[in-house]
Amino acid sequence: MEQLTTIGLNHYLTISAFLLGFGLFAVMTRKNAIVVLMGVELILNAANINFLAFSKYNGGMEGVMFALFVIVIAAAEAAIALAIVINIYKIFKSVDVSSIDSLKE
Amino acid sequence: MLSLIVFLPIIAGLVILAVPSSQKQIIRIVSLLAALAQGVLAVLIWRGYNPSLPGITGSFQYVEKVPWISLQLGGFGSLNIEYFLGVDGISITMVILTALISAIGVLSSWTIQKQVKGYFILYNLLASAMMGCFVALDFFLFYVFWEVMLLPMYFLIGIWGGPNREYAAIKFFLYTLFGSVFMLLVMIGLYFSVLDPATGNHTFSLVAMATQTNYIKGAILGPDNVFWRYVAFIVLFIGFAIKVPMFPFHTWLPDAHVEAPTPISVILAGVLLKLGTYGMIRINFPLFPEVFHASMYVIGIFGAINIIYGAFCALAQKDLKKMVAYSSISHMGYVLLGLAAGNSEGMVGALYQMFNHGTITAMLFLLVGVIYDRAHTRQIEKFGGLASYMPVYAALVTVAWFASLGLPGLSGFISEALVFVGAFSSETTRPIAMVSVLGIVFGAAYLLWSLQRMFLGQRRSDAAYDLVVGDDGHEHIHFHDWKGKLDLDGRELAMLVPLVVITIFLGIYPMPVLGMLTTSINKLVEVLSPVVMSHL
Amino acid sequence: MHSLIQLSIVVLLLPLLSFVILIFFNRRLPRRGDFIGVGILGSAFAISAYIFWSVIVQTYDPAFRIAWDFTWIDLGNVPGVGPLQIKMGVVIDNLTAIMLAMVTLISLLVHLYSTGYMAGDKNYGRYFAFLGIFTFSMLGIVLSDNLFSIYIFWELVGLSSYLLIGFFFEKQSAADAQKKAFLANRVGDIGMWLGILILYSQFHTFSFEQIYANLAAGQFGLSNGWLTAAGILLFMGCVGKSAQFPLHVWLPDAMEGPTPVSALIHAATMVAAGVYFVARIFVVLTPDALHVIAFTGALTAFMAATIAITQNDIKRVLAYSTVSQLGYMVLGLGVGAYSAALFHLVTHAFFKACLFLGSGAIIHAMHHEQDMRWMGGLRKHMPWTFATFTLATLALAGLPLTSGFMSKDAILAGAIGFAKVEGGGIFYLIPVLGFFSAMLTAFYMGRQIWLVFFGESRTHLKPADDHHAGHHAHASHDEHTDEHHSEHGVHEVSWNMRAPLVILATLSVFFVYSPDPLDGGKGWFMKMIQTPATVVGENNHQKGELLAAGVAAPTLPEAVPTVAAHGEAPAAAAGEHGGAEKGGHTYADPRQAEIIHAGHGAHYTAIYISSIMVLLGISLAFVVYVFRIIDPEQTAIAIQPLYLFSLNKWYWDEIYEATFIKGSMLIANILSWFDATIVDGIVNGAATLVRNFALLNDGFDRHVVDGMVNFTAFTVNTTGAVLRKLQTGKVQTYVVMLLLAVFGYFVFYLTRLIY
Amino acid sequence: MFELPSGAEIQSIIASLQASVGFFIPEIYLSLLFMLLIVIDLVAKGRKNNLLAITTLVGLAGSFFFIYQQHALPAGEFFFGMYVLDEFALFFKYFFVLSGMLAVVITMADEQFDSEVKSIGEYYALIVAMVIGMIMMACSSDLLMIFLSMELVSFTAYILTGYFKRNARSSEAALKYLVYGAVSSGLMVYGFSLIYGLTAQTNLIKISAELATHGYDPLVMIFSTLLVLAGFGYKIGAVPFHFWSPDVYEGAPTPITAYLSVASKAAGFALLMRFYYIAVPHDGHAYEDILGIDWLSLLILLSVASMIYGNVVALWQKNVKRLLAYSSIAHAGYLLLGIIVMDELGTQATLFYLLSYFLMNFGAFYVVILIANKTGSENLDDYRGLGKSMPLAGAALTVFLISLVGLPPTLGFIGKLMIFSALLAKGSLYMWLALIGIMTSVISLYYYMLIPLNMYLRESRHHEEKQLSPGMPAQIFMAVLMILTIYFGLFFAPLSDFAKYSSAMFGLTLH
Repeated sequence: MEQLTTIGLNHYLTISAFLLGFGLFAVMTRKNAIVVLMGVELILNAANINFLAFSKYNGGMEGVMFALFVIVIAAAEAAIALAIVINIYKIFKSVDVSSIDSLKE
Repeated sequence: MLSLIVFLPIIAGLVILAVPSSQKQIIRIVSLLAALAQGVLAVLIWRGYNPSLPGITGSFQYVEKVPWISLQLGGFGSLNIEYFLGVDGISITMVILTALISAIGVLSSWTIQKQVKGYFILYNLLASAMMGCFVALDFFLFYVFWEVMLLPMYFLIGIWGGPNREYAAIKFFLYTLFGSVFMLLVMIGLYFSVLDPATGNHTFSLVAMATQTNYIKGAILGPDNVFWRYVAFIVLFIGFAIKVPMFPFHTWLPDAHVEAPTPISVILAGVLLKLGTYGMIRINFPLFPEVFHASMYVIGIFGAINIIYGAFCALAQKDLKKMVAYSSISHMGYVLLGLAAGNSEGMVGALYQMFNHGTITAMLFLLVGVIYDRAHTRQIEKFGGLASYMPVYAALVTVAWFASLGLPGLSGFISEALVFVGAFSSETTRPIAMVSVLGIVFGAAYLLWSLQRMFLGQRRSDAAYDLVVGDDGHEHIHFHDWKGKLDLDGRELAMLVPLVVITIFLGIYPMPVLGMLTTSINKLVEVLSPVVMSHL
Repeated sequence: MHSLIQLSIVVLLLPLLSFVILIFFNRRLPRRGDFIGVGILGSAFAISAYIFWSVIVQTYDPAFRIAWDFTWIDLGNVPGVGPLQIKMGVVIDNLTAIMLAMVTLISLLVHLYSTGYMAGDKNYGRYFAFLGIFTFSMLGIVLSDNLFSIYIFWELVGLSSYLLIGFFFEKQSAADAQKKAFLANRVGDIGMWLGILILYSQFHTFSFEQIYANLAAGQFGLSNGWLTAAGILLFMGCVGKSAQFPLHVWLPDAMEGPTPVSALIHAATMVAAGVYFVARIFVVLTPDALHVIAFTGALTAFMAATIAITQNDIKRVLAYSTVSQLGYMVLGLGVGAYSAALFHLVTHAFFKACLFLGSGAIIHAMHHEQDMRWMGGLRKHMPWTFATFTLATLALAGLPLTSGFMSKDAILAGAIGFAKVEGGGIFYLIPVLGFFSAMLTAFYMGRQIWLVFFGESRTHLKPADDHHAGHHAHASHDEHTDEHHSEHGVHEVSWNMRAPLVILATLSVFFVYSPDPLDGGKGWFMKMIQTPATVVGENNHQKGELLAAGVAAPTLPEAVPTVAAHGEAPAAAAGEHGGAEKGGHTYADPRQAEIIHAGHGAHYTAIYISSIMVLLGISLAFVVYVFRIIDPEQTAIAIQPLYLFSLNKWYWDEIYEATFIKGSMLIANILSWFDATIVDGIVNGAATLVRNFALLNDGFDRHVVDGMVNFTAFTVNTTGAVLRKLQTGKVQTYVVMLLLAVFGYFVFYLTRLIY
Repeated sequence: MFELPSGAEIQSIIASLQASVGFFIPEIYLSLLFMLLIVIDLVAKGRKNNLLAITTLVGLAGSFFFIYQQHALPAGEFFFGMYVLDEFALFFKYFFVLSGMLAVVITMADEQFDSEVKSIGEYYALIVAMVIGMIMMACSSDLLMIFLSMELVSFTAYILTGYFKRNARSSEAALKYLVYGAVSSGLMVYGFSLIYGLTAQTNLIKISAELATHGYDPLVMIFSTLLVLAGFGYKIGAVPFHFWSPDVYEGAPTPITAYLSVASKAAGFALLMRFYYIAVPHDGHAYEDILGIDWLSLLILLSVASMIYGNVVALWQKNVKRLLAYSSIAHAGYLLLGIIVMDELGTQATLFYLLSYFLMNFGAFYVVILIANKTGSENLDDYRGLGKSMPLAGAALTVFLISLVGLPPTLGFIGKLMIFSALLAKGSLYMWLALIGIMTSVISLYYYMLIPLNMYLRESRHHEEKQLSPGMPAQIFMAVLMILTIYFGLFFAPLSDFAKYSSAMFGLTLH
């Protein structure tokens, strides 16, 4: 009972694990490049939650700082990714990652 | 001295590099000069050689030993690689052979018309590498030379070869590399297991490795590490056996020979095959004597298989060159048998057989080349009755063929005889020797048969040449699109006559070669004898 | 170095000189330089005659022996053996001296004869060169003092016979014959070589002297079986060279060579070398080995004789008679009639050479007609030839007053004695076969004489379109071919062919060898050539106590000389029969002594029986061919199978063709297929693997490999394809792979953690 | 809950920052160079003159001076343990700067840029940025720092890969690279977070100390290590984290391919070694199952898989760039062998192998570019007969390939020799690894030889015998690289000594 009422570290970890799962699922299954990138963001955020949770539960600021940087990186990554995706769209007239496979074997 | 004889061809190659590729004649002459100079040096070395010093584990001659690379390797002291050249009775014979064969090879390369420049550069590189292998006394150096040989050979077969040359070339390359890469591991293993008594450092020096007391107990190839010593021996042996080539690793040879241009076949059969057995004598056996003793019987068996199997395969060949190729397999079998005997007679015989096989097979391939140049075919069925029309050629072929089947009075006989004497005298290989004697008959069989089919009797209806009645009323034969002299011309004689002379002279008076060998061989036998090994 | 040695070396080298000169310069010399060959041989003969004189006539000593050797190969100080050298050397004893003279003489005569016979051949000069090298090698065999050099020259005579048999190499049959001869000899040589190796492996020396000394000292390390084996193997050399059963097949075909060559090589000298060799190694032959030898000889003699009676080719008849006579010699050695065998060797050499040269004259006169069926009545046209030929025939048939009678009878006597000593039974087969062959010999020689010289010429009976091939091949004699065969074409041969006949014929008469036409034993020959004491008799094992008992057993190292010395000295003194009894006491080995004794005892029995047999044979010949009481054709039909069996030479050629030749070719083909497919395939495992991964290039496609390798290829190929297919080009698959990898390992690790 | 630091503390922080800056000069310099390039680009309006290239070259060369200065400085960590300076780091600083310069040189030689892109402005700036990123990777000793530097490298790499905007293959490669890279770095970060959770530390040395003292749950540890490995594995391009590399290498502009295949791979290795040598606990016994985590067997798995997969699949390739891509996977395998040994000798061997790989791979790509300039193709079949028409290029390429196979007398052979020596120095333990390495290198001979086979053994389809000359400077540069490959193959002592000197790592408790 107490497990349910008071929020503990495990809850955070579970959430983040779920996020990671969703992210990976999105990356693996979605056809649209944008959605795939969203999946990536989910993965990063799963990591963020971990960091913050751990930082809260065993003290020290490293986790927080890490999370901040991850957020920044994620933003930058999104920028580059979008640029590339747009370029892809220009060339292939589509953002379906599964259809872009001219380079293989 | 040795450095000079090793690097002369490379220098020549650099010179050729500077010559514009249009100047074919100059290029040829440069290489010829280099080869001749090499020959002169070889003779000088031979004159100055003192046959009473044994070598093998020391007292080498013309030694050149300069530290080459010395670098710190973690906790394993310094990696000392030396530029260490020297000759003993075993190597000097091979040095002379190499000089001789490469000179003749250059002569026979005169007919090469395609990309002359590239050809001779590679040829000279090859010549240097071969010579280097025979005089290197540092395993690392030996390995470098050994591998450097492969690439030129690959191109020489691959570019100037016959219709199926790509396959033959890559097959040769893969095979021999497969053999030698394992040598690399053994080399490293030996390095970690051997200490140079002089400096106390680990060393690549083959001389130090040849003394069992220099091995570190507990090291990977130390005297007590039996398993890995056996593995190392076998691996090395296979590496060399591929070059020999020993059944069942021989299949690259017929292809390579059939595809390779004549001079390359000459080099291949004359020198490269010897590298295999030389490697065994210089590295494989003295470094692992006890394993050698355990495996004498097996080696002998393989020798016998080579002899008889090669002879039979030769008997079945339709292509003359292929027949000669298989005959080399058969003859290298004698070398293996002699080595397996492990006594002086056998080993001397083996070494002498290496030398003679070098000269004789060179002769055979040159002769095959002669007829191929004229008829553009090597199918034995395409000839017949040549003796009437090409008497000189026929005469030389007869000499070469009989030399190859070991007729007394020609050098081949003595070596084969000594091999048998040795193999029979050793308890281990006696039964094997009794079987392999059959090789004498079958050797005679395929050679005489081919001789008969090609030279005796009448011209066949489907022969590769037509009969024409010359203006002097006699019948002559005429090869299609062959402008040159019907019988041997000056250049061909210049290549063949020296070999014939050597073959006959050494058949009558072998001591010039044997005299250099015996001391070293006796030393080697001593090194290999179990007595020495007992006190490891 | 003894002066005789020097001389003998000169004799040895002279023919070589002639070879070298002629092979290189014959075209530049007048008459193709035949005079050089003849001249050199003449001087060689002169010198060897001198040697003969000084050895046999002057120093009339059975134990005469001088030797000289030099180090040929020095193997240095061999571990476990000590200093080791291989020596070459020359030995001169009575046998050598006699052989030397005989060989050079016959060779000289043949040279002379050939100047007539081979005149006009396009390779005339080369022919004499070959004769030269043959003579050289033959002399080498005669002079050798060790097994190794004898083996060397053994091979060399093989070579020269190869070259001379194939002298008309344009002729396919000649080419076949020469190959056959060489290979058959090689087979024999293998055995000989192995025998040599057995002896060497024990004593690390090749020299007769030392080997015998060591053997006499009982130092042979291996079992006695090995020793017998050594003897039999060494004898194989003789089987090859002397055309003994089962390797006799090459000799008749060897008649493809020029007839003088047949006379020199394939009748007189080379084929006898086998016998000579066995004589040289006689002392190492164990009783068992000797039995094998004896039976081989007897069988050969009989078989060849039976074949000879039906052959039509004049040379083939002689060839088979040669085989048969060689059989006699071998038989003689086998039964221990040592000197008799060698005696027969010499006498046979002369009369058989005479016969061959005679037949050569006939063939020459008949324009290369060799078939006796188309000859006849030559008596009038060629009186000289007829006379000499007949004389030689009588000698061969072994009629009294001829040399052949004495020698053959001595052998047969020995055979009887041998059979007695060995305790009869199966061993009587040997003399019986011997005597029967004697009869046959008389019969077929009578037949030959009759067919060739008597009756009317049957040249015209010859079917026209026969044997033309035979003619074409003789490029040298094309001028004859168009000439139709008729009697006025036939005329006596010129002097240079006649003289040899006469000389050889004279040498076939008894007084040359012995005062008593009935007993060769009284002659100088049998005195000079005495049976040497064996070094491998039963007493070898108990040599120890023999020595203890103070019995004068041979002692090291000069064992053989001592035996010889105190064995023969009294024998020589005691003339007549002495040899027998005294010899009996002196031979250390009881068996040997007995045999010799019995042999002498059986002397007269042998004479009676053999004379009867010979007379039987001749009369039979008369009955059949002269009085025609029995018609040969009818008989032939009557005993069809036997007749064919003999006519087809007991089918040996067919048998060998079917078994050995076909067999080895089959093996060869199988192996080379095996090589091209399986070995190549298997060993190419790596290459195949690489290949099947690799871009296919035509070279690889064409290369067929067998099923197994194809399987490897297939598996590798598919795996390669699979691995390649992983790279789908779809980035999401990649991600999946990534996760699979991570979680895969994680799960693997988890399981490992749990268990 | 977190109270602000007092003034004194802030003072001390600033002081230590100031102190630390002294260790940071090369990076600062390079950042300035980066900005300078952007400025120049603005000025030059991205016109295609070699001004930028030259500036970059000179600038990078200039950084050698500052890096050289650092030899004087003591090895140690600064910026609060974020960043270390040791011989190991210095080695990679030289390495990356040099490879950056080579990338620039190759770019100058590549004529594809003329056709593909209008302005080349930020290109060089990005290369410099990448150099900075990689240097920081080699120096970072803190999870955060590792993450940041890796991302810096990755982002620039994405952009450079897709630099040919109008080129489909280039863009596709960029996309794949991006997605794959993002995912694996995401996983890595997740792994980091778990490690952080285990130890409450982000500094590698502290982490190892923490783990060593307090122990940990092996399951979590292996999980996090695996995730981290996914990130590193993707950088070094080892099987099974290699899937991006063939496509990216084929699609990217050739100079970038060369650059990635050498430099970013090396950076990955630098990181891998630092992380696994320092952070992951081991009691100096490299080859035992350490405290339940046999991550070593993990690396062995990677290395074997890479060697086999890379070499075997390369046999199928018809495009030379792609072939070299697979070969680079195989070489990652060989490099891992050196790491597995986990001792001074192994490190030395790895570094040496990196050097040799640097030389021969750049050389090979350089020649490929020159050939592509003339023939406009990278397909194996179009190499037919090039031996005649471009003799020097052919010879050089052959030498580089021989070196890649590992045959004497080339640098590649010594590299292999060192690696195998390192393995055998452990006795017979790693013999089988050495055997696999040997066998695969035999296989590799076949596909490497396909190139000379086409150049020399086969006649070109179009039979006109015209000489194609890539121009004198290119010829010379090529020849220099070739001669260096052979020269160092014969006299490799200096390189190897340098590698040995550089094998010292700060805070390393291995030997």
